[in-house]
Amino acid sequence: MATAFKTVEPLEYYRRFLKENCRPDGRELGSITTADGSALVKLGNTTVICGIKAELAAPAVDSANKGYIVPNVELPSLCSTRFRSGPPGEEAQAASQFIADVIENSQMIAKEDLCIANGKLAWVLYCDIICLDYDGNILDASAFALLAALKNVQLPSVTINEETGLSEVNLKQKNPLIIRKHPVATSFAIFDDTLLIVDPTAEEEDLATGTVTIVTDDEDRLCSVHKPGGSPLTGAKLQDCITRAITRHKEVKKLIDKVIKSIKPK
Amino acid sequence: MASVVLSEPEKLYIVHGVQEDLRVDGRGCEDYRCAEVETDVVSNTSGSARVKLGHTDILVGVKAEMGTPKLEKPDEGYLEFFVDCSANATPEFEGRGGEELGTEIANTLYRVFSSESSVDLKSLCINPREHCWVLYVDVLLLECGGNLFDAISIAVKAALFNTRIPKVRVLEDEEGSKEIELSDDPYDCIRLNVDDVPCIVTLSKIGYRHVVDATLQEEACSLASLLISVTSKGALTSMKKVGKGSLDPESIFEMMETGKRVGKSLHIALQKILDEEESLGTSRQKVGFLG
Amino acid sequence: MKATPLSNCERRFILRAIEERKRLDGRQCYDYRNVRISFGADYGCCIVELGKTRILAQVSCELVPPKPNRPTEGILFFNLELSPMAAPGFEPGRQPELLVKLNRLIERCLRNSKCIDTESLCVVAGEKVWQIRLDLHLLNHDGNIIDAASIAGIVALCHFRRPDVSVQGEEVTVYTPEERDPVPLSIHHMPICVSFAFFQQGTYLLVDPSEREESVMDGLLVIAMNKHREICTIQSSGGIMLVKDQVLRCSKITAVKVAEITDLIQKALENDQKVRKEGGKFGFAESIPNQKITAFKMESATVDTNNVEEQAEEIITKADPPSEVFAKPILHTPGTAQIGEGMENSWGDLEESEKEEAVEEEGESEVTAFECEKIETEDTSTMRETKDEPIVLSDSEEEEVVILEPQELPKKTRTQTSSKQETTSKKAFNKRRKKKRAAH
Amino acid sequence: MAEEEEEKMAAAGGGCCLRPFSCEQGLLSRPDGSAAFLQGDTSVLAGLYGPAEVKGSKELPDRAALEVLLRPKVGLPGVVERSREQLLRQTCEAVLLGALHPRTAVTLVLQVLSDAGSLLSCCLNAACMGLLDAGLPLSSLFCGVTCALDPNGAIVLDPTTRQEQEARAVLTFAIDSTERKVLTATTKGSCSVEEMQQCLVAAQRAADTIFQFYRDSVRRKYSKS
Amino acid sequence: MPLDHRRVRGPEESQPPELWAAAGEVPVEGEEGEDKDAAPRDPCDLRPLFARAGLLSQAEGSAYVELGGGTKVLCAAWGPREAAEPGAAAPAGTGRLLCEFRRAPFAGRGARWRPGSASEREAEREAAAALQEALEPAVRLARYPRARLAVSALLLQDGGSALAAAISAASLALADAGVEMYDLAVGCALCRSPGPAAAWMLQPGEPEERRAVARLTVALLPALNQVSAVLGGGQGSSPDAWVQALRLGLDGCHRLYPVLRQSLLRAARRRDATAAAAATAATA
Repeated sequence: MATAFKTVEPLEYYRRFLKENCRPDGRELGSITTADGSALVKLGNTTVICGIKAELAAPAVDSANKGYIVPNVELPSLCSTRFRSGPPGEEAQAASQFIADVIENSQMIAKEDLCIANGKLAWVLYCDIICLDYDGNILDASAFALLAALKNVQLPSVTINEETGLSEVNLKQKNPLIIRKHPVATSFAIFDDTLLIVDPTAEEEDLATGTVTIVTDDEDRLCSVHKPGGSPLTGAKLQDCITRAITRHKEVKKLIDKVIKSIKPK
Repeated sequence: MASVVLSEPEKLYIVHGVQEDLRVDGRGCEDYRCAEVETDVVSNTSGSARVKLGHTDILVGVKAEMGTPKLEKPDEGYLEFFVDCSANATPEFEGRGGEELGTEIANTLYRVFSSESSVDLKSLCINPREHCWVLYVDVLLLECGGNLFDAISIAVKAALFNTRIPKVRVLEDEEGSKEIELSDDPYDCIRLNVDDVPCIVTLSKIGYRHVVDATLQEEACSLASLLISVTSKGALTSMKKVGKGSLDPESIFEMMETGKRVGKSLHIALQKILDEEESLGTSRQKVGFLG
Repeated sequence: MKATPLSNCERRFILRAIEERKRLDGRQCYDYRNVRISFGADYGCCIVELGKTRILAQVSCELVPPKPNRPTEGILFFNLELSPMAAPGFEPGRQPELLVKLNRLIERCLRNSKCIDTESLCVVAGEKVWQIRLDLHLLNHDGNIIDAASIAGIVALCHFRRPDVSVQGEEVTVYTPEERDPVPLSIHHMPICVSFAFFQQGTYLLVDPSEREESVMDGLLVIAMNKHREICTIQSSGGIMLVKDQVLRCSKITAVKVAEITDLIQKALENDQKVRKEGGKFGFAESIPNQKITAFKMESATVDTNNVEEQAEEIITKADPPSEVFAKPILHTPGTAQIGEGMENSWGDLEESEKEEAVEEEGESEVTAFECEKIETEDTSTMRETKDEPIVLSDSEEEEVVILEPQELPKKTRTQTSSKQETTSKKAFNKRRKKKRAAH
Repeated sequence: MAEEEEEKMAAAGGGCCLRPFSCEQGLLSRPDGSAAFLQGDTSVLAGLYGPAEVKGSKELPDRAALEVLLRPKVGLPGVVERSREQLLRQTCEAVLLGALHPRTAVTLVLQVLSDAGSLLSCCLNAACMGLLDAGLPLSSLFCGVTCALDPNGAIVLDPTTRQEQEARAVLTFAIDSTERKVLTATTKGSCSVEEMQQCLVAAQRAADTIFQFYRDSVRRKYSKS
Repeated sequence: MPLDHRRVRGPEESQPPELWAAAGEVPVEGEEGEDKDAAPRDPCDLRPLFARAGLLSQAEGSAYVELGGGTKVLCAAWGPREAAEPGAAAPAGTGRLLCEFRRAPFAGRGARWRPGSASEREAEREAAAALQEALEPAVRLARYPRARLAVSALLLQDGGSALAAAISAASLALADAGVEMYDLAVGCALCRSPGPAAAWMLQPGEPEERRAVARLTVALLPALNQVSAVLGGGQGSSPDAWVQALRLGLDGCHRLYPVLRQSLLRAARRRDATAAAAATAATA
């Protein structure tokens, strides 16, 4: 079988696996009208959907002026045979934590923006990221889906009635969220300590001796360098990854801007 | 579900019998087995009933407790169903074995009672948004001898008929805070109107015909059955196909017609028994579990 | 991981030794193993070693609403975990019978004996009370878990300090340790469990059984007592029958052991308090004996970071600078765009293939899709849907459209050109966009 | 006590100083290998079983199946622990010569004893000492180093909890002993590329000190045998 | 209830904003849409349905079904594998069909569905059981002794008639996986609005379904004219009325059938084309 012999190419060859489809709006699978914001991202065969639901809650006692962002990644048995049905397994939990860290590290949303009344009422953004087709590089796809979905979240305006002290929601008047940073994740698979492949497929991930994920923001700052074990890398190799991630960020940013712009003028 | 294993000839015997309107125990296709119904069998419930239908043995207890109404229906009480498949009924139910069947039956009961008219839920409201009666209907399977659903629905109806909910009054003091006072008289209580509580009639397709009240052996011969709930007026409130097989549309229509007919007479018979038992009052000798 | 089984020879050997009043570790029948208590740097944290059995205890607290039936009482929560570290047979997330039994005993020993004053934990009646949580982790299992756990539990509770609070009107202020000294819990007495193992139907009795001894014993008697000789809990398990005298003898032994252990606990607590007051060193690091060859310490070490900047700069300059941005997003329809190329997405190829199919199917009269979705914005001028007629949609020259009129026989209308221009129309529902693909 | 530490550090010249380290090996009787690792007031206990018989579903035909469990001191392990377990497992897998023990199971349990900053690096160190004590074949050693970037951008090695809270970014690296390469990296907060590389260099230098500590403690352990 | 330790948790309690909306605002908004929809709606009208098979790369068979009301269901199927516990539950000589039904937390209107909560698990299990009942008659399980076939459905958005869409999608996915089947099971939902003279409506949208007094889901194997699922309930009415509803529903299934068949055919063609392309590439 021809596909069985996939040659492993060094870093220069990374562009091969770069195709994605971002569908944050409207009339497609990615648009979930029951959610307050949603996006579908395809990265090769890997397909991830993110739906965001906003609810109201009292802020936590120790951070009275902050709202909540609750990201969860689900890898249902539907997306690959490697996952069993039931509660999230280790990989899903690690991915959830990664996404939570990205949100926290990049400060893409200031949690203060989600607060409506200090100590009384704040938004909770439940970001549920579900993988529909698992073909590797789930972290990049999840982070991207989250960003795209957050970009088209529309929150109804909430006011606190002075007299009754009750909150009133105006569902007709909706405002977008303020996205302060645009973190973009770029993952690499490491083969035998020297070869790096960007955007690995599931097959490549299985064969690789390690992975590294770099998250950068608009100002080329690092929001996360996530290398959970695997083959050791030198600082120089790590630098190569970062350089590539910075380029990648620009590409993805362009894509997302274009998509968001295309649905705005309506 | 509890089931028996039959050999092919045994199955063939039953199927051919049904073809001739002759069932193994001598019944016709539309005949129920002899049913025993007794209410008020468990003293610490608000209402209870025990039903024996052939070898199927069901105990239902209804407990009325005060709760808060559901958000979407602030002026109504509600019913909660829980079905316990006792390991006494069959060793298969040991541990968590009966859980699946239990939830299936409970879900079916929810669907049967989903119609607004079956029980007057508004009468269960004490004061809107704050207090209402919640009727916890606990079903216990003591023995499985086929046709669980019908027997359970009869038992539930009997138990609801038997249910007595204490009367309460809402007292409001000057500051507007409300207090609930329970009536002192234990006989001062609300009865539920069960006229519109439906009964389930299960029609099992065997060969080219269908039978009601199938025994375990007959259930083993049936690939698919239709479960319909019928009120005493002959209205259908829910229907569901169960089993691995499929059904011809025409036979479904026939089964529905049969179900309505059988259900109506079932209701009449049940109501007669319940009224009779009621008329005996406290002088009635209780049979209980040793009878 | 599987538990290591006990061989028959071992079993016989231990039993024989017990008959001869000898124990594997050289103890006498009524001897307790050494108890060692070390405190962590945090309040309410300690490790108790009973011989080689080792238990970590940590107390924590939280302000919570009280239970409705006890509005003026604080809430106690105890949890013993058998860490998989303690023995190979313990698995994470499983609740073996042993664990349930031990937790019940801890509850009875610490909660039901009312040794902790729960009313003093009330902050605002019916609104806010302290919930005290005691976590016990078994780190090494060498028998007699319950005794070690009860000691560790009570020591940790005695050692614990909760933040001070003040209530003014409805405002509850919680003070940090810097603002106000934390407050200890009010503990009435210290119940301590002592275990007795019985062998040969109660003929032989051992105090503080080790793991090996536990694995061959017939029955176990646990007595919880405080130093006032009040029995807090007594439990016999294993199904042996004991003579009354034996139980009495055990309770006498318990009284002696409890007195010894209580003394030790008090000394340890005083010692720790003294060190803390004097500003000396405390914490687990201090409890590691220096003379042990398996232990090693290193004082604070300086790391030379003089020219890290230069070294880092060197790595960065050596690396390739970020490349130009190559990928240009291609917008398919509003809300959908793409970058990159290469491996085909198994979802994405539908546009093209369906177009090909459509060519093949020309002339066949098969229904392919329902289409009567409202189409927004710019397309509305040409695409309109009407109720009882087949719907006609066709502004985009190359778009093929199949319509099913649901009432009658399916009809369809299709307009098509063979050109492969990029789609400009927005097809709302049936996803038949054509993509300009770089591959072509 | 946190202040004391900081004062001491200030005296020792900036933040580039590791807290006192101590380590005790083989302190538990049941596990096949155990070690307690302390960095200042942060301490982690590691217990390791294996190579031992493996349950059918977890068996790997070509190497040992490594399982890492991280137990928090209060409450049950949650998503944070699960993600750290994955990170620690993959770090250990990278150095463990598991192929020498195919179809077996190795279980490493890490119990947090106290957290006073740099917890993850302490976990990494305890894990490595545990592997060493169990005598498992390793291709190299690794150590964990946590670096914090204080608000002025200065590097603080082995930060305390307070230093971590004040920091702009906290980076944790696992460095291997053969070539001082990066086995594991994880970050909190955001930093520039230059800062990251500086931290890495600092961590690599700190690793020399830590490996010397490893060497000395192992030497001491075997000194009388 | 024990806390969920496997998910990132938010605050203990939170409410959807709709709950706090100024009184009267929500229903008004809802009805506006409905009335426009409902008034001219022909009860026999079928909502548009889009079906596509074979789109997932990792599953052996897959299908996606979208309904005009906004319902989106994705299904994957894996077929035959060695049964984990041989002989359990299924009589010897036939295979087992395992069905799973998941609902995305954001699929519903109003409050987010809490994954892992007792009520959510309950709802998913019930839907899975209904799915299994509907599919079993369509699959030739006797051809797969001691094996198991698995179908999992994921509801991405519930715009009404979700179960019916899931049945159609699941049977498409099974067929796409190459599982031997007697026929496709086509699902169709109906509901009856309140009011004495209200008629049954085919494929209700979510608002219609919510207000309905009676609901019915049917599944049909059209080629064999066999009904594989009937599941409904609500306000009582005479058997004749139900018969009528059933007929309407079955008619709906017949009309949907060609769409599903077509999508399956396309998936097969596409697969052939890819295989051919791969073959030419290999020889080249």
